[in-house]
Amino acid sequence: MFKKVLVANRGAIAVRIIQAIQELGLTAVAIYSTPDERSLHLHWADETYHIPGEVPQDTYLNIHAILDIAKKSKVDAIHPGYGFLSENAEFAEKVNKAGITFVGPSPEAIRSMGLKTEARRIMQLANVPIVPGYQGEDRSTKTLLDKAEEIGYPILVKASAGGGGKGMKIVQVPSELETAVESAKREALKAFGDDTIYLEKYLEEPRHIEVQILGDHSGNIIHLFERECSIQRRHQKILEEAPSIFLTPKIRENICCAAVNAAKAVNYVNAGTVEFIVDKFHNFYFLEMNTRLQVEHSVTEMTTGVDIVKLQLKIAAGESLPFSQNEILQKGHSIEVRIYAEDPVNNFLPSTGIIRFLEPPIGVNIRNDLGIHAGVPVTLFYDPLLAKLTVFDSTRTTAIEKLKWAIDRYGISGIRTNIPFLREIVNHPEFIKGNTTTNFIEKFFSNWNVPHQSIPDEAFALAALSEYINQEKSEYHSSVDFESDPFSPWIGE
Amino acid sequence: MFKKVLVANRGAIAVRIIQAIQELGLTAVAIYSTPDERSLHLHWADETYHIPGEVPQDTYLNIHAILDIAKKSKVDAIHPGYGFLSENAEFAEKVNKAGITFVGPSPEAIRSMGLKTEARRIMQLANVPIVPGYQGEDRSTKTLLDKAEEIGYPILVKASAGGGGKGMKIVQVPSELETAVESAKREALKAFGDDTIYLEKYLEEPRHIEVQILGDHSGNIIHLFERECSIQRRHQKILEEAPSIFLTPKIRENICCAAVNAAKAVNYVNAGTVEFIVDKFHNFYFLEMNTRLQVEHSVTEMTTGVDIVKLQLKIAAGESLPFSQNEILQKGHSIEVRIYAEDPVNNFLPSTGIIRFLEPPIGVNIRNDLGIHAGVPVTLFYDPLLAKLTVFDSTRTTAIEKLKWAIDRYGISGIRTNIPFLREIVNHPEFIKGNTTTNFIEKFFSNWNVPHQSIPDEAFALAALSEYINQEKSEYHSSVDFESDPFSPWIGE
Amino acid sequence: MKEFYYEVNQEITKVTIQKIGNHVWKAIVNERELTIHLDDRQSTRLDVRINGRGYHCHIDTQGNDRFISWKGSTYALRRVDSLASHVQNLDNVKEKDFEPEIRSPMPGKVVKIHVQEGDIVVAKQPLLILEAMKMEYVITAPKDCIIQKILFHENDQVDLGNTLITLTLKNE
Amino acid sequence: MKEFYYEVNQEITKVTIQKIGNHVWKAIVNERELTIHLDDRQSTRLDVRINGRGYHCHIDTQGNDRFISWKGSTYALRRVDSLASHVQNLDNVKEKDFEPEIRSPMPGKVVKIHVQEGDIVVAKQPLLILEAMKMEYVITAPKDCIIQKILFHENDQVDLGNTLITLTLKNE
Repeated sequence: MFKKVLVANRGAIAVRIIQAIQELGLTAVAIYSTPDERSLHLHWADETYHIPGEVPQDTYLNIHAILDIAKKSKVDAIHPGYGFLSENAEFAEKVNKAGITFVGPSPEAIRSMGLKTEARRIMQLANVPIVPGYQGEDRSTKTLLDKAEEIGYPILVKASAGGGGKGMKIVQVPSELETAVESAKREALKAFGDDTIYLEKYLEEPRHIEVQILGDHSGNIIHLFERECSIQRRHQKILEEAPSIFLTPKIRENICCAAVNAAKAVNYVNAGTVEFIVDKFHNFYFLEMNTRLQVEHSVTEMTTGVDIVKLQLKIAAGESLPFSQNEILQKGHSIEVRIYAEDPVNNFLPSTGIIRFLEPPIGVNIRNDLGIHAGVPVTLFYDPLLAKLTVFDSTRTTAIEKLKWAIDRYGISGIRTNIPFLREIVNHPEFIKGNTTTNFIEKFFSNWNVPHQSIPDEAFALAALSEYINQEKSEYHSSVDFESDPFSPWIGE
Repeated sequence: MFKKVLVANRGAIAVRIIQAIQELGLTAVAIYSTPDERSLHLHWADETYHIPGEVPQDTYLNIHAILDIAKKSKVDAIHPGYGFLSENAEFAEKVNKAGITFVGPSPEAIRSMGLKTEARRIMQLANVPIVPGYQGEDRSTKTLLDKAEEIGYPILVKASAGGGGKGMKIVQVPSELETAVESAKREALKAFGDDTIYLEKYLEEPRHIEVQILGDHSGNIIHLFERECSIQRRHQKILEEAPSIFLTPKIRENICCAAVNAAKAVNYVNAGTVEFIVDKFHNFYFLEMNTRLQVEHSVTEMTTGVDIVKLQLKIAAGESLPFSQNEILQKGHSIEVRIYAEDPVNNFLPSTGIIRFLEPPIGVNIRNDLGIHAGVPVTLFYDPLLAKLTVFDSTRTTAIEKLKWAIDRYGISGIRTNIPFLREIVNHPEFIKGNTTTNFIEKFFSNWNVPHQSIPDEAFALAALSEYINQEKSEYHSSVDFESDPFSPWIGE
Repeated sequence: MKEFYYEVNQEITKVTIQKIGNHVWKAIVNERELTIHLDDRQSTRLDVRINGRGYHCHIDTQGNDRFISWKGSTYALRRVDSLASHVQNLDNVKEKDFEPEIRSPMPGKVVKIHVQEGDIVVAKQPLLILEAMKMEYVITAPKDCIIQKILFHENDQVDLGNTLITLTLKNE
Repeated sequence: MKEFYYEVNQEITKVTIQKIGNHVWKAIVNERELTIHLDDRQSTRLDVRINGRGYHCHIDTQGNDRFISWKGSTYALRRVDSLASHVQNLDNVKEKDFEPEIRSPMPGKVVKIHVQEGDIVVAKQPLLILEAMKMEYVITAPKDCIIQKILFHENDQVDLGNTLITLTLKNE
């Protein structure tokens, strides 16, 4: 096993990986950008290194700086988390060349799956069904317009290196195509350092269902069943669950089997996810393979009892999978919601500020993955994902009961979050029925506004009490220039 | 289903039951004694009622007052939790007579199992093996001395109504018997309102293994497998786990089957636990049946995925068990430790005070059951159990890794706790090997002292920073009589 | 005896509060009387008993915004000076249905400007693109209008509320 | 420049601390230099950067006890006036190997007194029983001695440190 592992990430996923490293008795090394000086992952890491700079290109995407730190701190391995460099084949290659283990698949697997066009070719060879599209290298406006016409509108413009909804645009009519392509390229360049895009048929009323894969260096590849991640807002996943209530046992077997075949086609090692689009007739199409850990891995962990991140480290260290496919059972139901720094009152625009207090719900079968802490600033430089809330119960119905309870008890202040929106989703009758297609939000929340909240008398009384005390305090101390320095440590209360 | 349920308890278990009630969409009613005015269970309940008084006899054991509140608040059911009135047949009877559902077994089952002597008689009839002992009504010193001689020393003096180690004393030699009996009676009277005691053979090097039972009103009785609770200090459980690594699959089947038979012998309904003593030859003896929820139910919940408390409510409302025995699987490994307000530096004497801050470890497969919150006073009136920390992982080894991580990250101040002791237990090589007999603590920790903690330089620097700021502050405000009132709300910081 | 006013969803609630003892207050809200014992105050956290029952609350003050966390939910109130002043404010807002300037709805970076000063644009036409947290947001024209001034350049950082573009209605 | 002393396990650690800027201090502990930026202080919580790296800590002060929560663990230090004064205290303690009084090791209730004033008792003999949190604790004689005074009755409440019984050594 390794002795020391560097986490090339930030936020909730860095915290989660640091825990896994430390549980295994290893030393966890964190990196941080300048705006992240006070971030939670530093608090928990065993060693920390600063990469001066703000934007991702200078910091968490800075391959050179990260490799320097990895060498200086003498780590055995680097875990990239998700986002940032997690699907960057060049990075994986350079890590390996430096004699350090990259916790993930081979650079070749990342490269072939990371280029969606290449991935589709491989899947076609492996007889995994794919969605019609155009991945040609001629990306002139004219060609793209022609190809879009062939595939048929609506069309999805997607970033080849993409993921997480970045660099993804729907085009309903030809006149929108050029602007969409331009915007997708810009977003892709920012997010992934690569502005290659491709076109794909946009399936209406589809579900997004993905299969978690684990492969070891001895050639064993197993799946940990599926997750359904259909509920997305602007291609950003909001709520994920396992199992999908849409799949029959037979279709589940088929889709999981297709996923294992897809992984075998690239001799896949470590954790990965094969994403499918499933239409209402249960036809499923390969969408893409994410050659990394995913945000929503927690719902798989809760329904299978497998700690995926600890296994990633063990696999990377050369250990074989400790169980065979038939020892993996999918049990109960788990749902995750993502807490974003987005203000639903203000059209989901990003919200920034310092977290003033944070009291996530604590209870039976409630899991919190936190990237924040009271006192931590939320800046505009990185992804707005602050935390994840995951629940487990024996059935979907009781898991929803628990999720409602938990969302209603999520105490956070200092920034605005999408919690009021999440509350509405889990209370929506169509969600409860399981009618969760990828256009769920467009369909049921297109003209949504934050509902008027009924405020208990106690909240008003507490606000007034607080004013009363503050007025009394300032009268009492009127002779002293008590609050002239807003950062004075003794007026922090 | 009910509409409104009263929780006749306090602390972490009241908080846990309130969550279950609220998840089911029902209204949770809490009661509280005078010292509990600021307790956490009030914070979460939907309605709260005060029972003036401090000691349990006047408050949480006050049947009359609790029934009055139940009628006044028009509840449909009362959940007694554990301890207090949970095994009081008279209470269950009076609740039922008032037309309210008692969330638990019938008063008859409580009575027959609650009287350990009667329980032993029933088990003998059902061919469940029992430990040799004396349960006669002649409890004169002479008779007890004679019977003890017959059974053979060491002897255990136990309270008939007991549980949780209260009213339980070991006697090594005849001369200690009388004092032990007297003390056991006093403790039993205080804790359970009944000073009946009995004698039992004290088995050396035994393990405490218990089986969780669930029965419904349709006569279905199933088990949720075993828990091992051998690690006890002064008969107070400290650490519990599921499964027991000591049992072979065959013995596991036998002991679970014996437990179901025991429950069937009294037509058991709702959640209960059949406790066994297992000797080193895998012989098991019936010890007692706890006709209530147990503190350590969380390890069973984590390994079976069943929410026992929600099921208790559903069963009490007349629903049938939603699954059959063969649908219940025991998966992975779970360990719970109990956080007590006991000072290990000061011979484990109770520690009281106000919780100044509390940051329990948050992480993957880590469960916190909390009865406390920053700002809550811990008094001497009730049980010193503050909170439980439960972890889950796929194997015992990895669960221990996680537990170590979590114990090392349990932030609490304001009172002293047994956390340093728990840390030593989970790091002890004999615990890691699984050599967990009930005399584990006596054997390996008899002359234990809190080890010298190595203090990081940062902790000293932070302490000094705090002194510096406080001195500067008091110099700055020397003209104002700023801190004359220790409860002044604006010097709270 | 003090009075405070809070606005939520354009409705005003008045709270009357009076100190009636050492760390005890009486508040009247919606004709309901609440006796509040303040047991402890630590930073944003208030430990109180309201009508005898304990709560651990948080109060976060940001300008006139009050975020009250009570029993797990966080409620957002806005303190206003009085019933009258606020209603007037609301009236002002209601009278205007066209704002002659577009303000930035968030802090972020201007990544693209689609228009030039003097351009005539139609309602919903994209004017510029802001970026924050790796996502792009398109700012569109509220009505058919004429672009007067563009106050930022591409790649400029803007703050919440900065005026980005001034406009006049096309038919004015 | 200020100096503070802390005792842990009877060892004294000296900390030198100096304010070197606005919300910045330099501390020297065990010859190691730590630069501390104070970003925020809320009640017991201190948000600091130590040598550039952020931590969310808690500091709880109870008399001379300091409970420092740093990276999840809580450390107990005891502030002492100086190196000299403390060592002297320790010496005083060491000289005494018999305390002529038994103090209550915890707050609780006296449930049973086994002895009377004037009784001669042997080492480890039970003298009285205290109860707290529903558990009983037996107070025993430290050596062979004579009971001088019993300061409480059965059912009395006692606080931590209250003298319960005074004693003299039997052979004195």
